[in-house]
Amino acid sequence: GGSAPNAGVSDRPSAAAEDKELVFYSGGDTNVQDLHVKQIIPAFEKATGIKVTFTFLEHGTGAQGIYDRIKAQSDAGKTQWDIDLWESDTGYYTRPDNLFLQVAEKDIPNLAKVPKPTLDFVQNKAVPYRGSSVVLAYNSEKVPSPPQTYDDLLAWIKANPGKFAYNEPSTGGSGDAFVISMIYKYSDYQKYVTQPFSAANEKDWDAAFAALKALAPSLYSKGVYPKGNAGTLDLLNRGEIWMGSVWSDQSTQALAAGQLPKTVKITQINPAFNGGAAYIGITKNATHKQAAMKYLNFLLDPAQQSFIVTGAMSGYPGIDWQYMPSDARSRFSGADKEYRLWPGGTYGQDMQRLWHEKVAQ
Amino acid sequence: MAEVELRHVTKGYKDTTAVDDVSLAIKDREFVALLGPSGCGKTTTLRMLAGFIRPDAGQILIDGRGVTDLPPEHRPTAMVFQSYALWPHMTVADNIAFGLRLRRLPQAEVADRTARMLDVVGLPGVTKRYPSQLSGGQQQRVALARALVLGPKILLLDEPLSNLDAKLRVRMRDEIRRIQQELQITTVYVTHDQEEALTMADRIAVMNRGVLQQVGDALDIYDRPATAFVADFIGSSNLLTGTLRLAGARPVAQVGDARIPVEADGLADGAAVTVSARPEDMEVLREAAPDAFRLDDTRLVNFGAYKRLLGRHPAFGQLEARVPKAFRLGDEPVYLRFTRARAFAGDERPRG
Amino acid sequence: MAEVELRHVTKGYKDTTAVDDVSLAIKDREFVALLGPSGCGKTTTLRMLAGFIRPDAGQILIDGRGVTDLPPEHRPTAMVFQSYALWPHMTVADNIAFGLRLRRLPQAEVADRTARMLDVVGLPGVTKRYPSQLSGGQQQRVALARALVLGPKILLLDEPLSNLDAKLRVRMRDEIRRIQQELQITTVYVTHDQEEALTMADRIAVMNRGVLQQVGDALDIYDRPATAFVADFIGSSNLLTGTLRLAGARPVAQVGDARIPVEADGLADGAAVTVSARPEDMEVLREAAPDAFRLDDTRLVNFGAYKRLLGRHPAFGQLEARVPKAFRLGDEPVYLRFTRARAFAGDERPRG
Amino acid sequence: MAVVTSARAVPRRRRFDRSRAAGVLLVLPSLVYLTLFVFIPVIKAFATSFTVRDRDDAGNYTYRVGLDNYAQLATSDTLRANVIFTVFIAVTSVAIVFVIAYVIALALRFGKGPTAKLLGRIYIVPLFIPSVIASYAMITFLANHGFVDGILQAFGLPDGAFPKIVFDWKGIVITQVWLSLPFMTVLLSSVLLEISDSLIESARDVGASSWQIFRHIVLPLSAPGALIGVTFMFLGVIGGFTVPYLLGPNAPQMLGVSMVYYMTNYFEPYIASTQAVAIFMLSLVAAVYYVRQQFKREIR
Amino acid sequence: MAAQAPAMPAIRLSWWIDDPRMRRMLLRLFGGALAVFIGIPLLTLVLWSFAGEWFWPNLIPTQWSLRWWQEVLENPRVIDAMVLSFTIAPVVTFLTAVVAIPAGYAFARLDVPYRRTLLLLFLIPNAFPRIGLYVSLAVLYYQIGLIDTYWGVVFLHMIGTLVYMTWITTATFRSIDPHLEEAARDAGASPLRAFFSVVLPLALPGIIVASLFSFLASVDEAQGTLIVGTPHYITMPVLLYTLISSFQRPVAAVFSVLLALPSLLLLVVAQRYLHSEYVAAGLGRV
Ligand SMILES: Nc1ncnc2c1ncn2[C@@H]1O[C@H](COP(=O)(O)OP(=O)(O)OP(=O)(O)O)[C@@H](O)[C@H]1O
Ligand SMILES: Nc1ncnc2c1ncn2[C@@H]1O[C@H](COP(=O)(O)OP(=O)(O)OP(=O)(O)O)[C@@H](O)[C@H]1O
Ligand SMILES: [Mg+2]
Ligand SMILES: [Mg+2]
Repeated sequence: GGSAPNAGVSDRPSAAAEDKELVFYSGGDTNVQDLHVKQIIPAFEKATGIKVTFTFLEHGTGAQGIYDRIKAQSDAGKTQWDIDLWESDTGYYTRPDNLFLQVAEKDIPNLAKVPKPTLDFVQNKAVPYRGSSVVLAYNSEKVPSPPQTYDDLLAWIKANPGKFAYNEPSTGGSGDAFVISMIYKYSDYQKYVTQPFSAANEKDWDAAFAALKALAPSLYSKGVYPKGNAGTLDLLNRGEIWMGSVWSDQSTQALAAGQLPKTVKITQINPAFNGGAAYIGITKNATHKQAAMKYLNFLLDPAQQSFIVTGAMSGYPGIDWQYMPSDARSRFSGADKEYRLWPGGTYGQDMQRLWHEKVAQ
Repeated sequence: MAEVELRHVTKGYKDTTAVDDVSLAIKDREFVALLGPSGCGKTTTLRMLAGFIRPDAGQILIDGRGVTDLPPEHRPTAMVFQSYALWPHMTVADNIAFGLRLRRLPQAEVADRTARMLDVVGLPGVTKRYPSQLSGGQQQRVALARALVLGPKILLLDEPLSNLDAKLRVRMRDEIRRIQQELQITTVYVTHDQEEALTMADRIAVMNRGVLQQVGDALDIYDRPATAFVADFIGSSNLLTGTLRLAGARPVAQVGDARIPVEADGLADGAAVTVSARPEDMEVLREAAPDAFRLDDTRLVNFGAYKRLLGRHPAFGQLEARVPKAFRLGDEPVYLRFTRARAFAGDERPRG
Repeated sequence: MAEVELRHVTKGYKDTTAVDDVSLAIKDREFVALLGPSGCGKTTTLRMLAGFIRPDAGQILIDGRGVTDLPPEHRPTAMVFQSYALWPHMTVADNIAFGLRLRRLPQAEVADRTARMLDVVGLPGVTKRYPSQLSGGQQQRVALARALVLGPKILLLDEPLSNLDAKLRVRMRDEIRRIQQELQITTVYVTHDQEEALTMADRIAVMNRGVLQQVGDALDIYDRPATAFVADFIGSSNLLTGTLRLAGARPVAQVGDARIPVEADGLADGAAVTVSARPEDMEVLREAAPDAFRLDDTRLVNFGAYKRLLGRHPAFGQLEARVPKAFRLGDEPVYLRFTRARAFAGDERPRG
Repeated sequence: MAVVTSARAVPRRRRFDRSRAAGVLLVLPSLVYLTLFVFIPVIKAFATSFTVRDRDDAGNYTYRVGLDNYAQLATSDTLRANVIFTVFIAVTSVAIVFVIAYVIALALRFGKGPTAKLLGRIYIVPLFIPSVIASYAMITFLANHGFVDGILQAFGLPDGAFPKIVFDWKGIVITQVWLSLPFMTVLLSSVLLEISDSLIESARDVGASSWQIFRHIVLPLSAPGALIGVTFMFLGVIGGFTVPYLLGPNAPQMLGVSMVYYMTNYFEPYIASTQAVAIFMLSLVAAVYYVRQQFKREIR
Repeated sequence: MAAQAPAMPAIRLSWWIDDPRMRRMLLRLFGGALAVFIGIPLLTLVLWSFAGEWFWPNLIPTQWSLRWWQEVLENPRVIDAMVLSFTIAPVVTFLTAVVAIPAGYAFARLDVPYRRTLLLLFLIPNAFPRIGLYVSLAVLYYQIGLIDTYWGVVFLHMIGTLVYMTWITTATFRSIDPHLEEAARDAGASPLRAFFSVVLPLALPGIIVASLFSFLASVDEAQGTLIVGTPHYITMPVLLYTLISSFQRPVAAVFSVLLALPSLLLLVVAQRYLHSEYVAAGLGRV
């Protein structure tokens, strides 16, 4: 079990004593689990003596459930919540329910190494600790010179009908990225990364969706959008398409495991697809706030960050590349280390719904 | 071993009164047949005796003790079902021993009593078989053994022979009667087969539409039916409707133009009556006579041991007379005389 | 309208020979009853006539033409099933009209013939009802109408009355016979009820264990049974086993110490025989006489119109005699004389 | 008998009915369970469907009670397309399953040979395969450049000529057919078993051919039972998620998928509940039919 | 008969149905097609589970390997999920039986008031879309503390199994001659004893089939478990969802085979109970 909101625990303030334990819920692909379970947590426990209770949610499953669970404790007026750390989709941290603690450098010194925009992006309510971006994967036998820009890409798609796919945005971020690039083509990028949500911005999207709709006949199977990030990889694997938008980490791993033919190569366009940092948030009334902050600080340490880049994860660091050891820095070629941001949250929900209404067929 | 009494017992279902104010006292060791057409309430009555159905009104007494509210497992009755209701997942021995085992009798006694019972019903050596491996008659015997092994005070049987073929039915009749005599057990036997009732029972209770029509021994019922229904249902009868005339020396029934001398106890002059005369109470004459009625369209039906003469009379419609096997129809006309006829109140033909 | 012939027809199943070398010729317009105990092969025979089962050996001819290989839909036969087999989703009219519609007859003719057929079976005015809304007897009539509407040459009936209650069964017998006479249709009627066979059929074919025992009219079968089985199966018989003695003036059967005068055609002296005597062929005497045998443990069983006297004889075992209703048992001993007895080859008691 | 005796004149008192009391007692646990885990959530969903959430320009929410969700369901082209698509898929897959299952059931009822025996063994297999696996197997099997495509191309089918099945309504239908086959066959078999031989033989006797027997006797007689199966499967398909999610097209979506998207992706639980209620209403038509059939049988 | 005997039926278009040889051949074709349709998709899964490398357009894997099997079997999550699935299913089945059998008995034998209304209510779990129900239920679960608990998952699984079991047992009890039970009462058995000694053994085949269905439904359930069971109660199909959506086809294939195996084993064991009379009885004859 271990699920019931810990009603029986006394109301003592969490900062008063040294925390001896930490409750950490995480979600994502199995590689995320491996990172925490096999690398970071053992090292952290050794370094601090804090016992981490780690709970993993399979890819995208039950995130809403965990969110609701935290919210239920908030609604019930509980002062000690049973989840300290939560790693999930970015949008949850900035929801109006206000369930996450705003972090600062004084609590987590290593935050200084984190690029400012990625923190601003979530109003400091979560800490970015690794990243990945969406990239272009292509069949190098069929495509000798991949497109360099988004416009190049669009031209290539039109010139090679049926050979490109991006997945349904609701089912995976790599599909989102292709759509978001189109939105950024018709709407100012800065509005999304520097200003709070405004419904007015969505007015710009009509043109983007119209363009996407117009593109459909040139896409795979005249407008079939595979399900999930894996769907695009699957089509690449079966030789159904020659090019698709995919996650950098996922495709790198698949190549390493022999699940994609060696002919598949990866590249990034300029300006880059958006990517994203993966965030971990501390719940507002976490029982073990201190331990949670310690864990995040530990995680942002360049030594730990190296695992993310060089290990099976194939991810980008959460801290600026400049703080990274040189072997990590050389893991990716210059171009595909970059990404743009996307605020997600309400924008994300609306984008996905509108895409379904205006583009899907 | 026990007396049974039904007192004003009534049981209704949504749209019918299945058993309507039935009172009946059964003496110790008596074999009573409940006889009546389909749907007349026989089974309902029997099941109230067994305790499967609670009467809406009235009492049931066994040996003078009220048992109306007792569930079946606490009544000293044992029932044999029409479909035998042997438990198909138990062997013959287990079927019979089930009730004994419930009473936690010692293993040896259970085996002993089971074997003895199988002897009584004439079925040794099938103990290990399952009911499905037995013939209908054998199953019936096992059902009987199962009912009797607990030494009930009252044995209840619901058309126990109706699933057997004709020959076997006759044989089992004797068998059941023999066992009943041997064990001297008070028995209520439900049947719609009059021959069964007539040949087996000490007394017969005839029912129709939930109402007890008459209770009596075979002779009573056959020769002195209390109602037109009984007269028609038991054996066959020529039934005519007319008006009673008490003016003459003997009562007569006026049917159309014809007058038939009848027995008519307690009926008033001019009453509408149903006249009943059995085929064997019709005398066949080869020539005209007073009181004799001429038949047209005559034909003979062979019943093996005897024949039946059928013919039409303008006033009475179809008439039947029983005639000897040797009887032949010639070209001469044939006349019938009523040697014995009974009149019942009401001129509606009885319906089953 | 047609003659039917079975020639050495045989049909076996895995472990039984259901029909064993049966030959039978049925004349035009004849009403033949196939009579026999359960499992004797009646249904199998009838279904071979209808075409539902193919014989393993032998031929079936209708009007001299071999039909052995014809499927039922191409035979001029019509069958009435024991369970009626009315199509529950069709109205009475549709049930009857179905076969006509298959033949694409004009609407008006279909309606006309349907209505006429319902008249014939005495059921007008129920055309719109569904089978479930009819009583058993009415359903049986509809089944009959459905079979007859196509004008079959041969009508086959498989125990058509066995699901009806006793009274109705008797009424429907007459009805079926009347219709058969009216339409003059060759009819084969399967039954295990001897009374049905005796009263309805022109000729009766008695079967046992797949073998045809005897074919003849009711009198033949009843009075001159060909085998001990027939003697036992039709009516009741006192059956005794003994040895035939032809030394005296009349043949006698030696049963234990006793000698019984018998009819014994074509049997040799010293042959093991079964002696059969009907209860009505037993004379009851109040005093000892030569040829009369004293009965012990006598009792009377009431059959309504008559009684049966039962008693034991040291040599013969249980004996039965038919006695008049008025017969009473007193304290004096009772003696029985065989007035007519028949001897059959073989001293095994016949089994159904 | 019309005669009312004095004993009967006393009004019949219904004695306390043990059978009724026992009946209530035995049904109670399941009723309690259903109330807690089904009825209350269903009522909650109804309530949610009447909650309307408004959002201002800055993304803040306000809530009120109203029928707007239903209005949106009725007016949104996407949602309407989804409803039509859902019904289309349900009707199509039920129809196809019905035909195939009927053939199997007929073979099981009337066939004797080894083929009938084989059919009897294989049709049941999908019952034992979880739907996630079945869907997944179908993807690998039927996808373009999948197993079947590969085989056909080996036999000379040009690349790209293989029809789009996965990510299309066809994929959903085929997989639903695969999954529902055992259920429907089992149901139809039992219905056919109830048709007695003599009903069929009597039809042969009046001259009906096999086809005519099927058309006029077997089919109508099996209709009430078969329709129960049809209703049941219809309900199952209409509310399903796994198969349409994994194999369906991007748009239109089946309502089950759409509902999950509204719930988890678009953060619109109110619309999602409204959809659930709408499906429920749609199912209710079928359910009421089912119940009526049941009661008709009961009366018979 | 007054009227002339009508002509034999007209020539039929459907002659081929009447021709036994043709009918047999068509049936064989149909049987073959069905075997392929049902069997081959499962077979491709088995192929995938052993595929070291299998890229388009090869018809069979170019490299065979057991490494996916190894990977899956070494993965504790898989073992956990498997154990969970196959422990939850019997519990669900047992609890369902405990609740449904009395109800089925009551519906079949006793005079339950408002029987029709109740039967109608029993339909709601099937008429209300499951997803909607699960989501609604999840909210309730948070309030009563059943979210992410073992019993929460069990109770959720019971939504699907209870109705089925009730129907099948109702029909099964109906098919048992009530006189058998009465005969037991008559022999002195209490109602309870009569039920356990006579009714239950005779109803066993039907109950076994219903239990089998419950078991399979529980093993199959993914969507609801995903909502109320995460993160601690990940059953096999839930895990499979995950694997399918994270591009691990051979892993997913191995996993599918693993998940399907016990069920298929069950199929073999249960064959003799799978008479359609029992199976469909629940729906056809309630
Ligand atoms: N459970 C019941 N519900 C409603 N009506 C019933 C019930 N049981 C019996 N009846 C009705 O009560 C009447 C008497 O039925 P009962 O079974 O006692 O007749 P029966 O004389 O045994 O007939 P049968 O010879 O056909 O067995 C019938 O009209 C029957 O339809
Ligand atoms: N399909 C079958 N398979 C195996 N044996 C059969 C089959 N049909 C009939 N039999 C056997 O053939 C014999 C004759 O059966 P049939 O049905 O013809 O008897 P019947 O005289 O009509 O009996 P009943 O009066 O019981 O209807 C019986 O022993 C029966 O068990
Ligand atoms: Mg009865
Ligand atoms: Mg027969």
